Amino acid sequence: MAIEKRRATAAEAVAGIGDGATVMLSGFAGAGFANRLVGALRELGPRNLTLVVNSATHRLSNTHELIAAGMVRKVICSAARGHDKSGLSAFEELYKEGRIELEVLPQGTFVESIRAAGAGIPAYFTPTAFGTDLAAGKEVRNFDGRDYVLEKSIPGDAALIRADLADRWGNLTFRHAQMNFGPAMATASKLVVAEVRAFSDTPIPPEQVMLSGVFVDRILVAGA
Amino acid sequence: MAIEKRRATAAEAVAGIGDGATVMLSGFAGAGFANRLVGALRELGPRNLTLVVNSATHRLSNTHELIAAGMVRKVICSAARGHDKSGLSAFEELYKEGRIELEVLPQGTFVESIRAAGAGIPAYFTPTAFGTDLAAGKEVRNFDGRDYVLEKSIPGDAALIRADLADRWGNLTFRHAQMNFGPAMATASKLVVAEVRAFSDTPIPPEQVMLSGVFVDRILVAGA
Amino acid sequence: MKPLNRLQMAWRVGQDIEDGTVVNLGLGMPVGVSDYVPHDYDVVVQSENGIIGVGPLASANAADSDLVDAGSRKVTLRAGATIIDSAASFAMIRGGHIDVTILGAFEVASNGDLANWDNRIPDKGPLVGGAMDLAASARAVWVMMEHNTRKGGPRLLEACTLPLTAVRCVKRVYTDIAVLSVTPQGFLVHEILPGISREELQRRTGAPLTFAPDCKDLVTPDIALPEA
Amino acid sequence: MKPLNRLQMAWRVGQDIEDGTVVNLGLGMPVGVSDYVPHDYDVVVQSENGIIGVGPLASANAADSDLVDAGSRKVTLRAGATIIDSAASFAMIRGGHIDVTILGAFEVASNGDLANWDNRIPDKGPLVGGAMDLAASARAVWVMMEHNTRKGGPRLLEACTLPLTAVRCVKRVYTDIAVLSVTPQGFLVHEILPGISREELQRRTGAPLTFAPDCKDLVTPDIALPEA
Repeated sequence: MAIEKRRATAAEAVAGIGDGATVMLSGFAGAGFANRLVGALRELGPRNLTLVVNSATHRLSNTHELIAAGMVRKVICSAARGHDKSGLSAFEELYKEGRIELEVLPQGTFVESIRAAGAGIPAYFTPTAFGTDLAAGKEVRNFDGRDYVLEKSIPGDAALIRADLADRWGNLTFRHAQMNFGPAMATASKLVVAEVRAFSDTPIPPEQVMLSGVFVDRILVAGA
Repeated sequence: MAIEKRRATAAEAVAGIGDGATVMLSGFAGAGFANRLVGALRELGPRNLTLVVNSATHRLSNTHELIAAGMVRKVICSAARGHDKSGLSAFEELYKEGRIELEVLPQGTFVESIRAAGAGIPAYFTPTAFGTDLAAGKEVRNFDGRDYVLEKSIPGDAALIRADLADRWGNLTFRHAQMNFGPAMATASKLVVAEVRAFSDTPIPPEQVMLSGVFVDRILVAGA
Repeated sequence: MKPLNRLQMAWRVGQDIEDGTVVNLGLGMPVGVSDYVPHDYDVVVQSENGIIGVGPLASANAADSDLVDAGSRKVTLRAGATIIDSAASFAMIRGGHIDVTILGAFEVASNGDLANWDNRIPDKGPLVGGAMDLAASARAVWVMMEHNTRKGGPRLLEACTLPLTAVRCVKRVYTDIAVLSVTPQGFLVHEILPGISREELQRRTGAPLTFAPDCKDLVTPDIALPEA
Repeated sequence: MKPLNRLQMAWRVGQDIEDGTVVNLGLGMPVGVSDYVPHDYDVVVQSENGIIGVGPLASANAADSDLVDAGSRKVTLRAGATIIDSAASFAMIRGGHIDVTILGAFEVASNGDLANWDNRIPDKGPLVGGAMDLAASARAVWVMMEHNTRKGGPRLLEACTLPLTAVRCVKRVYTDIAVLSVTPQGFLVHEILPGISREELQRRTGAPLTFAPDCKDLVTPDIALPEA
C-alpha cells in the first residue's frame, strides 16, 4: 500500500482538529499563509484554540477570522498589533476586553521554542530578552560571564503550513520567503497539514526537497 | 571590492590556526572528510589542539595523522574505537597511556551542542543519556514527568569541512551524505574553511545553496 | 530445530514492520531487516547520518563514496528520499519522529533498560554513536540479539550489568529462540522456537518470564547465510 | 542648517558600513541605509524572515508576493543570495553572525540600554518581532533615530523610561543632529550638525555628553524626500 498524503478537500485536510487544540499557523510578512486551510478550520469551528502564529493580526493572513469568530482562547506570537489606522484588529478588541490570552515572545525565541519541541528539547537558554519585561519570572543563569534566560519548548497539536510543491510522500519545496515558520512548525506538531500550489506526480528530487515528508501528514493542493 | 573567499593553496587556507585551538572536522561514515585541509593542518603543526570530530579513528579520515603527530591534547567525539583488528588506533595507543584526553558524547548531543554554539544557545536539556554513565555529573531536571540532562554548547576556533561546490560568496552545496556535520560546524566556529570539489564562477542559485556563505571564510578548491 | 540465523531473525523482525512507518536500523544485524519488509510497503528507512529513505545496497558500479549510510555501507536512495545534515537528523530522532528503531544489544533488563554500547573491551576506546539518542527517543525501541552470550550466559536480565544506553526504553526483543515484549510486569514471551520448552527458555534467561496466552511457535522460512 | 531628513540619516549610516559585512536593517528608517552603501561593496543584507542577500525593491512587474523582506516589502535577491527558514535565520542572528544591525529606537541610555519595541500606546497589542534577538546578539548594534521626541523631549537618557529591548547593547547612535558612540563613560559625540552648539546638543540630551577630540561637523549631501 503506497503512502498517499493528498486529501481531496480542505475540510478533509483539517478534519479532527478539536476543541482546545494548539494550532500552529505559518506565514510572515505576507508570505506563507495557509489561508485555504485556515478557512476550513473556521468552517470546522473548534473552540478554545491556542494559536501559535507569528502575528495575531497580519492583514494578509486569515488568522483574524478565527479570532473574530470567537474560536481562540490564547495567542502565542511575536506581534499582536494591527496596522490598520482606522481601528483595532479583531485581536486587539478582544484583548482590550480581557477576553483573549496573549503570550508575546521575541521572534527568535518563538521559533526556537517551536524548533525545540520538534527536536526533543524541552528547554534551552537564550540571551534574548534578558533584562526585559519579556523575561519577567523566567529563570536566569550566567554562562561564561553572560546572562541567559531559560525558555521552554512549544509543541503543537496541529500545524497548517503553506508550501509550493508536494509529492505523495509529503516532501515539500517552498518558494522564496514562503518558507519562514513552516519547517519548524511541521516538526513540532502531531498533525501537519500542508497547503501547496501544485502536486508532483514524480518524487521531488532528493536535493530539492526542503522539508522531509516524514514531518507531513496531509496535503491539500490549493493552486497558486 | 568584491568578496572572494578562494585561497590558492591548502597552506593559505588553514593559516592562522594556532596552538591550543579547538578545531572541528567534518565527516562521517566515509563521506565528508576535508582530508586535504587536515593534511595542511598537519604540515602547519599547531600543538595542544582540541579536536571536535565524530570519530577519533575513522580509517578514511586523516584525523589519526594529527593524533599520531602528537598535535592533539583532547578529542571530543562520539566514537573513539578503531576497527582495525590488527591493533589499536593512534588514538587508542595514546589513550591507553593516558596521554590524550577524551570526551565522549552521544552523537545527537555532539551535533546539537555544536549547533547550539552556532545558534547562540549556551546550554539545553536533552533526554539522551539520562541514567547512563555519559550523564554522570551533569545536571538533571524533570519536565512534564520526563528526566533530561543539561548539555553545554561546543564552540570552535576553526572548522575544516568538505563540500561539493562553492561560489565566491562562500555559498556551498553538498553531495549526498557528505553534508553530515559540516553545516553545524560551520555555524559554530570562528574560522571556517571549506574544501570543495569545484568552484562555480556564477552564483549558486539561491534555492540550491545548502549552507550560506555567511558562515564560510575560506574556500580551497581541491577537486574530487 | 536450530536457532534462527541472523537473516532469519531479520526476516522475523521484518514481519512486524508496518506500512507507512519511519524506521531506523542499527549497525550489524538490524540493517538486514529492510530486506524482509514486504516490497509493496512504503517504509522510510532513516539513517542517522541524514539519509531519509535509504534504499538497497548499491551495485559495485553504482557505488558512490558520498552516498553511504551510518554504517559506511554504499547505498542507494529510495523514491521519495532526501538527505539532511546531522543536526537535523538527530533533531528528527530526538523529537520522536522515528516510529521504530531496531538495535542490537548486549543486555536488556526486564524494566526495559538497554545496554548496547560498551562491552568493556580492554584498551579499546569507547564508541557510542547515535545509540543513546535512538534508544531515548524513538517511539518504539526493538532489540534484536542472540538470546545468550557466547559463553551461554543470559542477556535478558533483571538488571543490566554493562553500562546503560538508555533506561526503560525497550518494547520488544527478538532473539534467535524467542520473541518477547517488555511489560510493566517484566518479560512476556510471545513466540518460542519449536523444540525449546518454556522451562529451557526460562533457564536461559536471567529474569522471570511470563508467557502470553496466545504464545506460539517462532517459525521462519529457511534462509541460508551467504558463504563466508 | 536643517536637521537631517531620514534619507540623509540613512546616507550617513551608509558611510560607516564596511565592505564584506553582513548587516540587518530594521523596519522603517534603517531599511533605507542599503541605498547608500557604495555600489562596489559586497554587503550581505540579512532579513530576519530568512533572506540572506536582500537586493533592491522589486519593480512593479517583477514584484512577487512570496519574495518579501521582514517588513513585507517586495524585494529582489542580490547575486550570491539564499533563503533559509526562520529557525535558521534566528540561529544566525542569535549566534552572532550578523556584523551590524541598524535599529530604530524610542530611547537609548548612556549604558547602551535600548528601548525600541513598546511605546505604550493604549489598547494596541504589543509588537516585538525580532528586535530583542537582534539587539542581544548582533556583533554591533547601531541606532538611527531623531534626537528628540515630537514634543522636544530627549531620547538619549541616563536610563530608559520605556520597556527595554536589550541591556547594554547599543554601540553607536545616528540622529538627525549628531553621531555618537556609547562608551564605558557614556555618550561620546563624534559629529554635530553645523549651527548646533555643544551646549545646545547637551540641552537636547538627557545624559551627560563627552566630545571626541576629533569631533567634527555632521555633513551630508542634499537628498530630497520623495513627494508624499
